[in-house]
Amino acid sequence: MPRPTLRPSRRRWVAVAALALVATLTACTSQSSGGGGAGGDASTLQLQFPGAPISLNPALGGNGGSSVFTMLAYDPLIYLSGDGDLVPDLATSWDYVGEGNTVFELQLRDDVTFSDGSPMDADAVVASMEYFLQAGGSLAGQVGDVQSVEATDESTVRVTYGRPNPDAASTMTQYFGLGVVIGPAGLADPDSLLNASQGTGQYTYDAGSSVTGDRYTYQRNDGYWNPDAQQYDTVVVRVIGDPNAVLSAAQTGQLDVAEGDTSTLSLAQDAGLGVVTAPFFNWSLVLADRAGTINPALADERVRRAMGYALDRDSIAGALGPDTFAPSTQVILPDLDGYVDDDAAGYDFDLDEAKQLMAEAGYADGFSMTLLTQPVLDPNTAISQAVASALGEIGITVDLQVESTGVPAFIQAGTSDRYEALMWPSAGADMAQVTNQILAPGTVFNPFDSTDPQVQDLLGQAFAATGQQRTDLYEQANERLEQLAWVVPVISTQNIYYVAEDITGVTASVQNPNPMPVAPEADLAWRPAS
Amino acid sequence: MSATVAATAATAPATAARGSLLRGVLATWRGRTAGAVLLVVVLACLVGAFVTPYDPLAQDLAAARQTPSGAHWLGTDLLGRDVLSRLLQGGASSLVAVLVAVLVRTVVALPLGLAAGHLGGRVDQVITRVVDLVMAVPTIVILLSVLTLFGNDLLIGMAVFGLLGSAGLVRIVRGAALAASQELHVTAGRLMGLSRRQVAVRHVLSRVRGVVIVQTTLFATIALGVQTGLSFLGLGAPPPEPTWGGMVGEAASVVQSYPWLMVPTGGVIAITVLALGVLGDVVRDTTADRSSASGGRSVRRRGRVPAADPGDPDVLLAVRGLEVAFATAAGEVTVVRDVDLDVRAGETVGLVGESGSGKSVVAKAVLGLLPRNGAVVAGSAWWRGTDLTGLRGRGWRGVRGSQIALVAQDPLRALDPTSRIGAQLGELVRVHDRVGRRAARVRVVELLEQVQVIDPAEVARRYPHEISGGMAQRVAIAMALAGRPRLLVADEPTTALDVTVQAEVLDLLRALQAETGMAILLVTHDWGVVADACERVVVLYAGEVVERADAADVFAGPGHPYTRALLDCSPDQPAPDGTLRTVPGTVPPPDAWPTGCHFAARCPRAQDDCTQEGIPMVELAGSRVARCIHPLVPAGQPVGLTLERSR
Amino acid sequence: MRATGAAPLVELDGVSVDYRWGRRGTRRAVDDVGFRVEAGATLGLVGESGSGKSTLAKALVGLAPVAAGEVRLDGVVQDPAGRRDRGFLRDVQYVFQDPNSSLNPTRTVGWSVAEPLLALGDRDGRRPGADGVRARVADILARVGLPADAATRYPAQFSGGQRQRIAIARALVVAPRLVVCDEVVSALDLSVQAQVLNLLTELQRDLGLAYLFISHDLGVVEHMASQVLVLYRGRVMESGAAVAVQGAPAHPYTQALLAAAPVADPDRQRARREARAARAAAVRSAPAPLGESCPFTHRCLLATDVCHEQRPALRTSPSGTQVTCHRTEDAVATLPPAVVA
Amino acid sequence: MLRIVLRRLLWAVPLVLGVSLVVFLLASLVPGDPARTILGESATPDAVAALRTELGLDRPWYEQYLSWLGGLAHGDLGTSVFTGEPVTTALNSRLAVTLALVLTTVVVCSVVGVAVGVVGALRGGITARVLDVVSLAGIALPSFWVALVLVSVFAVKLRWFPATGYVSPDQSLGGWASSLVLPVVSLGLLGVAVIAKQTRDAALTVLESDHVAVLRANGLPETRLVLGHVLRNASIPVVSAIGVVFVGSLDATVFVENVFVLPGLGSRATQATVDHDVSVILGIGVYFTLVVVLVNLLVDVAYGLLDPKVRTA
Repeated sequence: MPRPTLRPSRRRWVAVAALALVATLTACTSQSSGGGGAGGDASTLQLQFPGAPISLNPALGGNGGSSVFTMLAYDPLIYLSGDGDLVPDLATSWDYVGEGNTVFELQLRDDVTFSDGSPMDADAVVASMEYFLQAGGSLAGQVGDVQSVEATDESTVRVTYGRPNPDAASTMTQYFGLGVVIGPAGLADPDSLLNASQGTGQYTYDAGSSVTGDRYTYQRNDGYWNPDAQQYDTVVVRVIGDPNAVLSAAQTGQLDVAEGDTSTLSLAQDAGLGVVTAPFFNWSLVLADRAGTINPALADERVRRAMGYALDRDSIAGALGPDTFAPSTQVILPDLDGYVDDDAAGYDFDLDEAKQLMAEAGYADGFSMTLLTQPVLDPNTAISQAVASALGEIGITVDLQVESTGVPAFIQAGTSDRYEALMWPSAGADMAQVTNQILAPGTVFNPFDSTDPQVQDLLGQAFAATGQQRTDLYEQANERLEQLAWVVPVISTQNIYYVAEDITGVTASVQNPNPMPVAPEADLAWRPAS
Repeated sequence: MSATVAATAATAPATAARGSLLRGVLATWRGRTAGAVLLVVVLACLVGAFVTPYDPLAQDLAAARQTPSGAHWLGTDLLGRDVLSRLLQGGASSLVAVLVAVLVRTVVALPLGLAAGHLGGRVDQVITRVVDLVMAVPTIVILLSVLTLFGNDLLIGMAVFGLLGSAGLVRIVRGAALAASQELHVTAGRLMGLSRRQVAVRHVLSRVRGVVIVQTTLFATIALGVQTGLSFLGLGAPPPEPTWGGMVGEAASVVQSYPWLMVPTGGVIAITVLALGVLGDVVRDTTADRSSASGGRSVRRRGRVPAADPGDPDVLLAVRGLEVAFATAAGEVTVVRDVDLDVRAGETVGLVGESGSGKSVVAKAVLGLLPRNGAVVAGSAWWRGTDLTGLRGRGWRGVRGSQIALVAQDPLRALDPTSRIGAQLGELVRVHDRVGRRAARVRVVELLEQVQVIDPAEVARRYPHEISGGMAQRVAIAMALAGRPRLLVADEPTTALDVTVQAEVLDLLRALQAETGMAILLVTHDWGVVADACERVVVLYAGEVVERADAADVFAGPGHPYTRALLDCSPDQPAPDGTLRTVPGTVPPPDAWPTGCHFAARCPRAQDDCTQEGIPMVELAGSRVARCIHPLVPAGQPVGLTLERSR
Repeated sequence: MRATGAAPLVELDGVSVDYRWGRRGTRRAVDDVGFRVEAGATLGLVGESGSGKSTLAKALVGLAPVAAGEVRLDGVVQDPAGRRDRGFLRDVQYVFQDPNSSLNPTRTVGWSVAEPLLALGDRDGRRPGADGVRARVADILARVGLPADAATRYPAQFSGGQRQRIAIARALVVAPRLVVCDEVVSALDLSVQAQVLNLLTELQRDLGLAYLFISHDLGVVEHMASQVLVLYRGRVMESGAAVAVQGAPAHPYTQALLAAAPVADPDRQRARREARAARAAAVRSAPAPLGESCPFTHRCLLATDVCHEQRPALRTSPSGTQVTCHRTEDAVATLPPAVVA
Repeated sequence: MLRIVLRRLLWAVPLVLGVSLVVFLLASLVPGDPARTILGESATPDAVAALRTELGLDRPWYEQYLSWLGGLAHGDLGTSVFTGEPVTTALNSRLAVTLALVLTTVVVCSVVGVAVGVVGALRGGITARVLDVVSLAGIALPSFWVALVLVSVFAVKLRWFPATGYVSPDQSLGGWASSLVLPVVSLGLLGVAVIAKQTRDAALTVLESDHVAVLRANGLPETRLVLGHVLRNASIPVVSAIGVVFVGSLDATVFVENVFVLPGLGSRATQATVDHDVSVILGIGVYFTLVVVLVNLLVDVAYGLLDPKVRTA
């Protein structure tokens, strides 16, 4: 008799979902917590990721933490450090040409060759970018409205956008396939990329020592352009989903750096592992039916805002993730460009205000609402249940609809115009990314394709602007979004990394919650502590 | 044609009525405990939803992750909900889901298994094929797909699980039905004009009940385990409605930081599973009719009083004051008491009695072969200075086989069905003669020749199922002869054989006795066999020796009324009116022996003094010694044998 | 009792029964056997294990398909494939050897005894009501000598002899005309056996039953039956009046059977043994395949070439029985007195 | 005997067809779309449709199934839509891991279970009761819980065995063995309980049988009696139980491989289900089915070897 006490990795789902989430990051600096230690075997770096890569072809792969599978073998044009800094990699410098953030130019390094020996030049980069744009990978829609890519000379690449793109440099980093350069041999036969890497990176993929879905092995690339930055002979990325297994492996020295989990955090700390964290998900109550097509109550802005005030975020965060969850009152996380640093801003818990708004809207007695959620990213749907319970306080009876079949099914259901409300996290390193996510029509954040001219106008201006002017516009957009209450933030959760004693250099930040082990400069890379 | 009843009657007097399974289960404390636990769990879950102190869905985030307290007896969960209330509420849906799995499995498997086992033929072939197919289906792969397909619906998942699990049950029911269909009451059903379906429902079904219940309890535990598994997949019943599986899943996700939650959630599942498991075990034991299945009871042997060795050099085996008891559900029951008998070199002693007289028990006790729940509690069996009842383990070396050997009743069951005759025989030869395989092979042929097997080499190569009953009994005798024993205990050696074969075997025993000079203790219920083979007779009735005498004296005129009555029952000697003479009444079972003479209630000569106190053995005319104070032949004084007992 | 006309109650005519052997083949378990049972009479069927006596009885009641020959009840030919109508099943009841397995242990005695009545209905084809059934069951249980509360108890609560009484009660509840008694006392102790045999005799006397009485024990059969049929390896060896078969056996097999049965008398038994030893000195070879020979040749002291080559026909022996033996005259002539004494 | 083997092997063909059809239908019916999963949340419907066409997902299911069957006839199980690997390549190395795990488990379960069962049968009394309790515990304790405890004690605290991962035997035999210890123990607990129980029951039945009494009475020493006769006669139901444990363990690898991060078929099965990677699910279905067929075949052969009646019939 079979005894299916199996437990397929929930973390694996997280990984898949994270790819879908488009969580990315821009230039900026910030704080982080660091891990470190001393001693150990310097020749092999053992890493962990909760899920298998969607593809080893950078144009088809995912982003976020899963970029590690391509990052080890491919260099991006621009490197985003753990602290969130944009660092020259294959590109030595970059900038917009002219005003309006529509033309972007990069100067390339001239001493780099691909692992098969062919030179990395502007033509190669253009070919790689053009391949990326037509390959149909999941990230192609996230790199802005690219109209053309051209080599203006041997070492200069120019990218022209149809609309202003304030984040052009970000989209050239390791998290977006556009800036990850594939060699001509790989472009000629993209399927070959699944068994052998064709990049300029510090390592090459070693298919012979790898087992799909279990362990991915990378060997030192002796032709790498900056040998000083190479720290290890071999890097192994193991796929381990179960948080307990991750902890055990990290505790017993099987992993040097691993993704942690809030459920194992305190034990990891007790075991002497270094812990690095960075805020990542901004869990949100998506009030999708803003026109009241399904649920007329949601058409009223006061009702939506009332829900924003009805949530006791401190209690929810404290109960669900005492160490790592934090209340979130704005659509963008603190310390990011666009966050309004003002006590008056954001949805603070105010039950009276909420009830008042409900009464004003004519719903003093409340109403019923169906809330779609899933148990994969929201384990045991605890967050959704807590939100549902809190809404009960202002008379809203929430019918929780759990889509257990997985994230793709959730997305399908969420975009089917059948649900007026959903629970789903957003993630983004600046206002452009966040709003791209939560305002994009046809997505779970906006299935009914709502638009608000005021927000559009503010963002349009912001995308073409720079510096403080852009920040001001972002904050105005943020305030407008708070007023609209289309998306009600609830809590933020963290990405957690466990780091062995003898590893140093692991940093993460709200700007880059998914740091990478390799870097074009030795002091940015994960390295033996000596 | 079997008297096995005689052998088993003593081991299990008053087996709990097989008719009432429930009563049988509740007769054991394990069954009662498990049943009570299950009942409490089920009732609590049924009623619990109405009496819980808290709304199982009510959150109190401020009170999250609390360990037990007066307010929350089992603590609170991640969202501050009361664990006890949730467990009670969740139990109902969890148990319903288990019920669905179990029901689907049973409803699907029972008719198919019955049809396959009872109808046989084409139907059986088709069903067996389908079952093969389903058995080979990778349950997990299917379950994963089904669960993603029907996502939230635990009931559908459980139903599919039940469906997949039904294949195994079909096989088991089929086997049980096949066995049950061999039973005569099933044939009898057909002779009542019942259709095959009616027979299956009325007769076969009730016979497979036990095995189905056992399998079902096991499956229920697995189904509960699967539910827990599903919640890890995130495929349990949709939150916030509590289920046990979902609660364990939630607990497991925080097992490191809030381990307490594992205790009540895992605990209630573990308790339910344990109760189901124990219940299944008890049902199995109850239906298996095997006293030792559950580990068995045993008789307390401390304080056993051995009897003194009479020390007569002519006597090979001297049984004195032998008392054997069996441990049963109703306590310790004495089945044989105060048995004295002697076997001298070269003679054949008949041990005669009806079912339940204890004759086989005596034979088994002599060879130390009592079942585990039986033991000698008093007296001794002296073998030339050794008290056989005191031997354990290696102590039997040099006695069993080489001094005393055994020929059992059913020759086909007395041979190991899985090994060749030559191998079984050779094994014994190697043990006794300490010779190699080659020498043993020669001796095996010799032995088979000795028991007058015509083609010994050929027979040695065969398996027991390839030879006839008569041949098998010859082989069994050869096995007993392998160690050149001085006493052969033959326990109803011809009862299972046809008369013509019986005659041959008796002749063979006689010839062997003449050749080797061994003594034979012949256990039998057949006076004809006694007349044919025995010099002396020991008659047992209801656990006691009632008469001991030379065979000639017994046939000429026994001393004990029981012996007389038994002799007169033979259809050869009807009463003048043409009817057969009978003994009125029945043998009292061991737990209902009367005071005084055990036969008094059925005895035409019984008087008041027969039931006053224990009856001693009395020496009578000729060689007769009888346990009777109103014997059929003139009495002498009480005989020495009994008085010598060092009681 | 129904008017039967000229036809005997039950008649089997040249019946053969095959059973499956291995994957495709069949073997003949009963070969060209016929007998008749008159109303109120007892026919004894004797033979060793494997002689086909039970198979023959099963062919009668339809549990075994008939390969050749006819089975008749009141002169009406029955379906060779084994279908029997309710009338037949009511008329012909069956009691099995093993009283442990012939009663459903999970049902009360009352349930088991009532079952044929409920399944087959009464003589008039109607089912009696619940009270009627209860009364009939109580009646019949009392008739076989069981206590009144027996109906509510389970078979396990009864001894072997009592269980056999229950089985007999179950057969009698539909008031049959013929009861097949298939080794009904073989599993019973001697004293219980006598009780059950007496009960059967008594019932026959009171109810006018006919018995087909099957046993391996010639002594029991002789006591019960007026007519005896001796079977060996599926064929009739000898048949005739019980007294004649036992008193003057005319077939070497019948003689061997008698000689082998031990008697409870050391002197007679010694004489029998010696007679047996003199006759049967080492006549033991593997049984020849059944064919056109006498099936007993391999064990027969008198066997000659003709016995091996020709199947003996049924004929009248010097002692007046019907035998299938080429050498019945020699057999009768050389019969030692100890065997029949 | 040979006939039985051949018939069993032939029977594998319809089995694989049946199982694959069921798996295929289920996998195709499951909501969610590999194309959607590959492309992610923000992909346009056009892009999804294009990928569906490219992957052949827009054809009717029976066409897809028939074309898969066509491949199967040539030993081609298709290609994973996610990794682009041929399914056979992806699964073969994993089959080795799963088989190593399951076979080791079954061997260990059999040896330990039979030994414990025989001791229980011979000793009776307290030993039997303890055995009962242990058996029930084996059934009642969820193996994930056992696995967690084993890891925290033997891997994390004592560091005797690795917490995760699989070492191939040609890399290091000792490492291989040590990487299997904890998974085998957590996988095998139930199996030991099942086999021990079955062995004890069967051995008790045999111990009560006449032929054992006869051999004992006629002088065969206890050890030879138990090893040569009791075990052999008890082995038929025990072999059945071992077959059942094998199949059950195969299913349970799905869990254990995930906990111990072993690159076997089980962990791949969950992944493939999550991905709706139909060809991989089908491939695993086929592999599992063939293994089960093979196990059943071995059980049948064992019956034949152990029971002369089966052999000669």
